[in-house]
Amino acid sequence: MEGQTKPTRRSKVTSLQDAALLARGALEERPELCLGGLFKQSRPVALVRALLATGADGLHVYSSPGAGYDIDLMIASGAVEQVFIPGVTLENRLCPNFRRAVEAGQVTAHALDALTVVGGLMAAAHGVPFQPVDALRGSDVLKYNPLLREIDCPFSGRRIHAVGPIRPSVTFLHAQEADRWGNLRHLSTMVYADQLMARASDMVIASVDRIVPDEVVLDDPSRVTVPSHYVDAVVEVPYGAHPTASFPNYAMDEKHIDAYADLGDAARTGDRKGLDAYITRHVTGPKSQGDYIEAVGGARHFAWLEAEARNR
Amino acid sequence: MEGQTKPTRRSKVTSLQDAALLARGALEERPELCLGGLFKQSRPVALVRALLATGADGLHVYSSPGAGYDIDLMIASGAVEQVFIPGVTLENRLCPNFRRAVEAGQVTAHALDALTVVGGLMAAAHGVPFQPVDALRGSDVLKYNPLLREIDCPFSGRRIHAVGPIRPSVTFLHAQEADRWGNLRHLSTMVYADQLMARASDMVIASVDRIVPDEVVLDDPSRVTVPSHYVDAVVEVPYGAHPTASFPNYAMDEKHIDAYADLGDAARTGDRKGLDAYITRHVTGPKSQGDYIEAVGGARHFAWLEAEARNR
Amino acid sequence: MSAAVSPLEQMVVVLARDLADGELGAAGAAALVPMAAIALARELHAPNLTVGGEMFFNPEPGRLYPSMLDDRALGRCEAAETFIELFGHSHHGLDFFFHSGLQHDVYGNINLHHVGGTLHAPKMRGPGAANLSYCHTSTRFYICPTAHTARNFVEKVDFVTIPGHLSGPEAKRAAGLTNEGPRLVVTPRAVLDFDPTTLRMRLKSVHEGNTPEDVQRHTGFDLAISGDVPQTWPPTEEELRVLRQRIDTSGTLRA
Amino acid sequence: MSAAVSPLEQMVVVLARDLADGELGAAGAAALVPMAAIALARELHAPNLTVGGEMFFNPEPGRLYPSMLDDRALGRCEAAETFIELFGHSHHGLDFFFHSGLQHDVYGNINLHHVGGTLHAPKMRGPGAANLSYCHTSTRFYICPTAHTARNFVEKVDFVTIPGHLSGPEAKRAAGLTNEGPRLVVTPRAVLDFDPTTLRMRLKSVHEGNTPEDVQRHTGFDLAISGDVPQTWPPTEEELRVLRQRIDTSGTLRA
Repeated sequence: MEGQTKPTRRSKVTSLQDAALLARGALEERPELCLGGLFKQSRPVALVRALLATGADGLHVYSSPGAGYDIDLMIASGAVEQVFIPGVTLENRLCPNFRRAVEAGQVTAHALDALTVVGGLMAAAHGVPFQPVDALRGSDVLKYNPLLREIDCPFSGRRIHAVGPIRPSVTFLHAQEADRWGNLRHLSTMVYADQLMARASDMVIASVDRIVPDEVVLDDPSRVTVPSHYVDAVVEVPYGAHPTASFPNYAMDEKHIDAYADLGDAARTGDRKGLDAYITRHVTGPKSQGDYIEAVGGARHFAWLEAEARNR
Repeated sequence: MEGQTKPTRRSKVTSLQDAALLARGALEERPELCLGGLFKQSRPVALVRALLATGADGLHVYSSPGAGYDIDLMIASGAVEQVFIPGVTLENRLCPNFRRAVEAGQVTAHALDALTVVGGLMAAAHGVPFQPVDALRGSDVLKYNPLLREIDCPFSGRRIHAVGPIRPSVTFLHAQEADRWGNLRHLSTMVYADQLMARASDMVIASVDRIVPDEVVLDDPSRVTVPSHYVDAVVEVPYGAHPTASFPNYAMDEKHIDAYADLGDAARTGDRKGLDAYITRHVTGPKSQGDYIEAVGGARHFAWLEAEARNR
Repeated sequence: MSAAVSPLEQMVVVLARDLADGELGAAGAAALVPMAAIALARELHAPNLTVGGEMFFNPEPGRLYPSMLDDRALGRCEAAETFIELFGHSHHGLDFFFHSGLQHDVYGNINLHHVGGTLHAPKMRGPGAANLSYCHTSTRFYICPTAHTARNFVEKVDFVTIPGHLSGPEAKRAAGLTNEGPRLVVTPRAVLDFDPTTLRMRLKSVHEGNTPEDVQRHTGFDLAISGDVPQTWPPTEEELRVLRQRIDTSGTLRA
Repeated sequence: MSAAVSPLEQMVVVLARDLADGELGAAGAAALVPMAAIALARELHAPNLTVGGEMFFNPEPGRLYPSMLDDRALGRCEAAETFIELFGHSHHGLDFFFHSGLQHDVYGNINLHHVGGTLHAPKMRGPGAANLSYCHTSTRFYICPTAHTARNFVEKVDFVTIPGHLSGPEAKRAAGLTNEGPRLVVTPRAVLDFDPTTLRMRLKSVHEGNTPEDVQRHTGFDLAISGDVPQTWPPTEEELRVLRQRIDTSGTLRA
């Protein structure tokens, strides 16, 4: 029976480092990176750190409709050239490195809105050359938004807007579960724009809290939010969204983010030492997610974040 | 405390008859009816029968991408003027009354395709004046499709297609569960175009296999396929999809549909007696769903269809 | 009620009173005060008010959270949608929405992009904003910043992120803003509305402990105060009881 | 294998052999034979072939069903999508798809709308078709009707529901049909393909028990048979074993 081995189905499970190198390669071709999740929830932060550790730079970063800690950390690490994100904020305070870099002219932050980015992702996901948008009026954003165009509506005769496809080179997502084939299961109530981004992107890499047996997926296919068809690689990363939340598994680490923002604010007003030390300690220093977990507080700290996720 | 009674939230649960009258009223304003489900699955047949029993006629019926038994029964009952459904078939055989009425010139069956209908529903759901479509070439359907238009794409410069909003006056859906507020839960693996139709329609009326307690919805909001915001009325109708399936609860009744089609074929070739008796027995005759259940075989028959749904 | 009414509690009560039964609305980005107002309205007089239009319907949080983008706040709700549905809601509009920004001007325009400089060379860069559509696709909106100073209430915003009444009725018409736009401005100090003729902001009432002169001093444009300005109707016993016992169970609005 | 190979089994095996590992494809409306072919390919040589593009991915039915629009057939699968995603798949295309109709013509065009008369005054009205896009957005498609007669294989279809090669290379180019289009026609009698120069259908092989003359007699246009026509390679022992024991467990293809 030699040579007759039946071919087997390939697993998409890989390591954080290999996933980062895969992304890095694609982003060198075309630097358009898209980040899933929303503000302090389900952000693919471990993937972002691993990408930063490869020395990625010159990135054009998309997210919809808003981002905070991760885009700010990427800017702090010097990896970002342009930001295509409608809202950039830590919600309870501004993003210090975003603000500093834009004010210093080091990063271009485009004025956009959610309908433009979502519409562009819709056009790409649908495979059509543009998406009509007809709900934007009176804002100065319309004077600057680089992705939006005015068109004559062939149906209504009115002037409306349209946005062309946004097709990210790479999208990073964080989901709670996946099977080894890359079928993702978001168990949080909100799945943000993750499904849309996955369907719009050339490459999708996901971190998950855990890989589940095939049967878990097959027994409840309606729970699969992103079919493996759209997913190129999946990485099991415990607490891979930290310091953002991965509900229902663990809550956001607001204290960690606040402490980071304090360092960012210090850097903004002239003292970068603390910020540099933060980056060394959390981004470039850790050899593994295990090291990172220790660096941010270890098992006890995460047991607390897990308890907090259940405390609602 | 007189006059201080706290107002309470209104339930959307109603009776089959009241739901039919509600639909009838809206359809007299604008006769565009849309039917959820797909072929022999999750079709809102009890609602269709109740509407037919009110004597509705002149309807323009949409469904996507295909329909069979229900549209054929509506045509047999003389309720339909125009059909905007890409595929009309019983799958294993043609729809006899559809075929007869179109061949006789009594009903106009438009040549359409799924992207046109889905695109039109998308435009309505999204609230934009049209949806670009760029995947249709070479088919004679393009010469006749009344909803599609050629436009010059402002992004690619190419000639592409576009479809304006399809906003049904009334959509009938069948789901497995709902709460009393009208939040629908499809428990079947496939939910067809039901979500899209609900978001595109002026009025949505749903039949469900059962009304569940509020907590069932609140404990798993991701399972809600159509939020109550889109739903105007919900009716608990045991076996309300019969003779189509309501998986995972009961399977399609293929024998019933085949026997109906035999009567339709007889009518097509000149003998309408059997078909008229069928309509009396199943549509205009039954005073309630309980009567209908008895007329089509009673509890024992449905126990068999329930067993068949589990037999996969 | 033993504890004094806090400014945020006063804001919540004013906003809640303006929401009607059967309406559909959402809280916007700075959700604390709006969500409390919506919850209070639903408890008191608007049980058929639907919270929707931001991808989730009728959340039932156990306590107030500063952000609604938190599964602890909305994990228990009636339905979750995606950004595809949000796209539709944004076009179809709501009955009401809430906004606040870095700067608010006399016409109710809101700036979240930059203070000083230009967009691409800003003196101070703000967060930007996600949703620019509800301000005009919705029937009306409320402006409810949790601070009221001469720096965030200015004659003219440096950048119109969220259009209010632009520069008045003519500009609004020219821009195709056909709905009401900002109806009320509710701050920790006062309630303001807009002169129906000029669409300029004016003082409607001052909260307990504030005088019209206080409010003018903390406002960067002329409020054209003439005659008596009433005091904002304080929370009733019942409003305060329901707010504290059933909505703000952790006392966040008093922190 | 004891029982003789059925025509449908022969069709399944021919189609399965043409599907490659790693491809993405779907079965279309008349799913019995295509689904069996896809399943067989996945079992034998294409474990990374993905069934997708019709709102569900990689179903694992316990037996074959005549329709894939049946939760018994696809209730156990890897993912379910909605028509919104189908809209995207239809534009992005697949690697392969399957079609069959009321009439098929010498250029592989397919008619599902009417035979005789006109669209709005048809002699016989057919079902129409849902998906008109995969025939050209997909890399290729297969035509696999379960009957092969002089009535459903005609020189020219009365209505082009699904364009094949239209009237040849020039017409195809003019219509913007840039992909391969129909590659093989697999019927219960034979395998046919298309002359690469004229894009006219020609006989490639006949199944066991059929002669080229039989096939010509049951075909409504000239197959231009010249020289020897080989016999279709029958199922191997393994193909038949896997097909019968693991896919068509209820013997539907032999019924």
